[in-house]
Amino acid sequence: MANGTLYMPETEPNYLDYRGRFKGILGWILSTDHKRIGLLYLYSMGLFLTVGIFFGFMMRLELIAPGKVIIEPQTYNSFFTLHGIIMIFLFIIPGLPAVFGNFFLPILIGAKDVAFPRINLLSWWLFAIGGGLAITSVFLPGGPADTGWTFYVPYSIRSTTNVLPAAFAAFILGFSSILTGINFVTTIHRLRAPGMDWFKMPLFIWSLYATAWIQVLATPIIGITLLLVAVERLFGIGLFDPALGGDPVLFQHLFWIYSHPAVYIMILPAMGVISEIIPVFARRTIFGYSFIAFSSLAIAFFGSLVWAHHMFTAGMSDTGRFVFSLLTFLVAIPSAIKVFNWIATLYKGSIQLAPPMLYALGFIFLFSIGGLTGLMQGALSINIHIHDTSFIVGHFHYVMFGGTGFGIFAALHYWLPKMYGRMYNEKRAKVGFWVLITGFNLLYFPMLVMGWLGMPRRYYDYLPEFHVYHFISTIGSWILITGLLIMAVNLILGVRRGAKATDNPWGGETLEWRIQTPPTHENFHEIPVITGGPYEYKINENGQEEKKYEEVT
Amino acid sequence: MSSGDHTAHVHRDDYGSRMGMWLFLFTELILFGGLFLIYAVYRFMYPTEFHVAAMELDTVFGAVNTIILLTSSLTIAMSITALQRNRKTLSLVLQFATILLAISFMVNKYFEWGAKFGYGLYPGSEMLLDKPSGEILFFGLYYTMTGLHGLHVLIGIVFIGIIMYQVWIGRVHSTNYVRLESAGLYWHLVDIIWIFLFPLFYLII
Amino acid sequence: MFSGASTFADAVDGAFLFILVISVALLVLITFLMIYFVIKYNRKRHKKAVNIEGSLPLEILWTVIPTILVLAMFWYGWYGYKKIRDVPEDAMVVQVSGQMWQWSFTYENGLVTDTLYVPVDTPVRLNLISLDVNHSIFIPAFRVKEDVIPNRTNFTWFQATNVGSYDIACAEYCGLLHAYMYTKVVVMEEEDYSQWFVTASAEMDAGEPEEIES
Amino acid sequence: MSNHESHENHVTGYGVYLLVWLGLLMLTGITVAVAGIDFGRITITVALLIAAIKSWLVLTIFMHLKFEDTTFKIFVFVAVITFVVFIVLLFADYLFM
Repeated sequence: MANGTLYMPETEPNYLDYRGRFKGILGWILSTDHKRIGLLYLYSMGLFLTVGIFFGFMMRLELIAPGKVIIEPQTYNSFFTLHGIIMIFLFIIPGLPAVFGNFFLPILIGAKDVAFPRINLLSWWLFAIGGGLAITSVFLPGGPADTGWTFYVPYSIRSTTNVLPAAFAAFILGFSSILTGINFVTTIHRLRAPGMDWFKMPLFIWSLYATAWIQVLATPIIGITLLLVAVERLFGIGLFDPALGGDPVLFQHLFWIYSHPAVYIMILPAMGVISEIIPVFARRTIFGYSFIAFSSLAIAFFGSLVWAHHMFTAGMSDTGRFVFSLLTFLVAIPSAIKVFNWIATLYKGSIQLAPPMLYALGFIFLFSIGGLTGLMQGALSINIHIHDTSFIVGHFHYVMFGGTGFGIFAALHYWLPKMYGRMYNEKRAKVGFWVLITGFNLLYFPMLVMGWLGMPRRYYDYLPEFHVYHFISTIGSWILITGLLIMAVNLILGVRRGAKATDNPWGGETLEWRIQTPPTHENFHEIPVITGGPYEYKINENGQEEKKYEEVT
Repeated sequence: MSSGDHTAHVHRDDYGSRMGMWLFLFTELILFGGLFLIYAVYRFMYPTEFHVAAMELDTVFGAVNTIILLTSSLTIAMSITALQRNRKTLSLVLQFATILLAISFMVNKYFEWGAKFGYGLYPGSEMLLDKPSGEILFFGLYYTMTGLHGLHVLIGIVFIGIIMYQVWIGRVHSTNYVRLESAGLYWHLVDIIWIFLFPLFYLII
Repeated sequence: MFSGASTFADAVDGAFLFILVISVALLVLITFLMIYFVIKYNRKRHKKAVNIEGSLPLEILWTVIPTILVLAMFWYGWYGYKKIRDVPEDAMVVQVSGQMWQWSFTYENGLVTDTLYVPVDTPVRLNLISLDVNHSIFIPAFRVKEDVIPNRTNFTWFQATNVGSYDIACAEYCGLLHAYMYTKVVVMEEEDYSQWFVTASAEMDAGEPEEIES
Repeated sequence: MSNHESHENHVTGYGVYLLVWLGLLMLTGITVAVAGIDFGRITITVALLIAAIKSWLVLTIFMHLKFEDTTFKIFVFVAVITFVVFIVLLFADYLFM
């Protein structure tokens, strides 16, 4: 990478203080600065996440004992629907690309902004409108949607709840995601700094690139599918409705053609973040750069071909099940390659167990459990038994929350000092991590066990034999939320009152650590010329520690 | 480039703009692709019903509309050449012709749909619900796909209209015409979709 | 691992155990290496990192071994699955209808019940139809599950190996009382079943209101 | 960044467009004429083949793909292949019901 710092100290205000055409709040919601848009996403997502956690918490509380505890079945059904819609469409899918991708993609490739800054702002507006619509639908007459986030027909055609606003919300959010994808692909093709060829890009960029392609090529399918459900409800046009000759399984095909690749939209950027963090805290170059880069593309590619493993009990032909099971197992290989390369990167490093690293290692552990339980579902005979049980719920929370969620937390701890110029309390961050991961396993591991024992998912009530698992799981949810609170409070306190962060608190080698903290409006005073790879650690050869922050005077 | 607070970012990247437009077209392609997938499956499930239902559609309407759209593709493509050769008036005339053709496409469509509605063949109508499942699905797809396509034609009219205005006031000109190119790309995509819709609905045997 | 009560429970449990053992081994290996490296190469002890850019033999190794493992898993899964799909010709046929939120079972002579009665050690084919939305018949003890979808006739089958009473659940979300769509399958000795069947059919012929044959 | 600006100066003549247009009209004529004849199962294939040729003309000439550089061609290829793969895999289920 380029040497030295890449800005003129003290000549330009940072992006937080920068005064553009608009003042105050308008300076944010009308700003086309990729960094401000990244923060807009961060705040709006934080809000949605809180709502999503609330629904999850209430569901767990209801399930602490058999029979009714606090809510009615109809409310429970709405809660898991909203929990799914909010967490998937409003938190995990946009999570890393929209927040950290927006903020750091241009910086990491040495650009001043994304290719289409105004379309970028439009993406956020669509996101906000879609999210607002999803939340509003809760309060409209008819009650919140109760179809599950999958909107399976024919139930979604028959349900009298607010399916329409929820489906429209998902449609709008899909559009937001598509525009982000278009922006990222173009940016990566067009705005790389001189000298930054494809194999000098940080691995986070590779993962964003693969993700952006899925966003562009798969998202329209869910858009049209949900639109068709809306059209069917509105005009009684026969498309999926079995009463008019339609095939409900075809809906499931179309739904999963997008929604399975969407899982990779969620996990790939998290893998990219981990690939950034591990070399920095091991102070050595990443092991097998090109294998990690290409495995991202391989996951994106194979990931688009395996959708029907969500439908192994739906009555597909045996040939269909054979093909999709085989392809499903092939996706495991590039994922395994990534995990092994990360572990190998630790070998003979000089490892510092700072909070971002802790979260990254937590990611590897939890994601491995998620991935390995995925293998069990790939096997057809086992899938038949555990399909639609809480085993699946446990599995995807290990992947999506333990994987992507922890990836987002790792990214927060890694990049927040750069974004706000302030440092959080490291000790408290570590305490938060341990509470979080303990609660996490208590919450989701029992689900794997009772799923195997035959506990179906989306159940308001259950047989007494499952009580003990549900009880442990609910206790786990309380510990998990405590951990989340510790983390959130620590980060917010850090941002507001923490010690001032230096330009390069972790001793990273990628471009974001070579510019001012927080970055200036233009990121770079002059576009840097790139000469080396992203993880060439030379500064550590005298063994000296980077200075992390200056004392506040 | 942006709303004023990005003065130093001003850079023009026509190549990048075209790339963005192409990527957008892929999403449109896949959007219709989803409908084509549904069509393929139902046609496979109900071949005879699809055949019978297709008889109800008037090939002449379809063929005329095909010719209209192909011609409008020609005019918009030529308008780019005209602008590149700095013949602004000719370019504007050709763009206007494109819009007129697009409108006549919609008028034609209006009469076609109107006739169907007139004798009671529309979604949810008794006449349609009396038919076998395959035919209900055929007409469901027919109205959805041509309807969505029609919506794209309308968007195209607005899009080209805006570009016409920009050519008129000189914001788009012989050395900066990427927006006209984008409008053209969009319009050609609308044409390509129709190229497939036409045989699939009007000509199947 | 809970005991299965059908002929293909063994194949399912075997595949599960096979993948479970490999998974646990891999997880232990990954976690152990992670912790070991973090301790051994901690910055306090190991100030100077060694830059290793990669190793082709290692990459090949950890591409090939997982490939072989997953292919073995795939085959094992497919092997068990074949058993679940190959219905014996002579299987007794019961039509299962799902509707919000109850099951009903129609026997070949038109007898309708809301609990499934079957003889032990006899193959039973279930033809699945739905009267409204998607359901899924799930018998955990038999390792059986198949969606019940309107406008489709899915099927599944089983052969119970133990006498007893087992839960049938609905596994595909179907609305308000989805969690209460439970019933039982009662597996009886051959003689007991015949006796039950004769009695129940006689009662039906005597004219129980909901069991009229068309 | 490498120089991709070659396209910028490319101007397609009116004549080329007119020729392509005539070609498209002819193909439309053929497809309508042929529609009356029953080739059995390949009827639909013929219709789609003609549609594909027409789209190819529009893509390469009207949409200038011919004069864009390789990146764009790869993009279009990827998009089309993605759609084809969706169809093929979908029919891996339906074809064997």
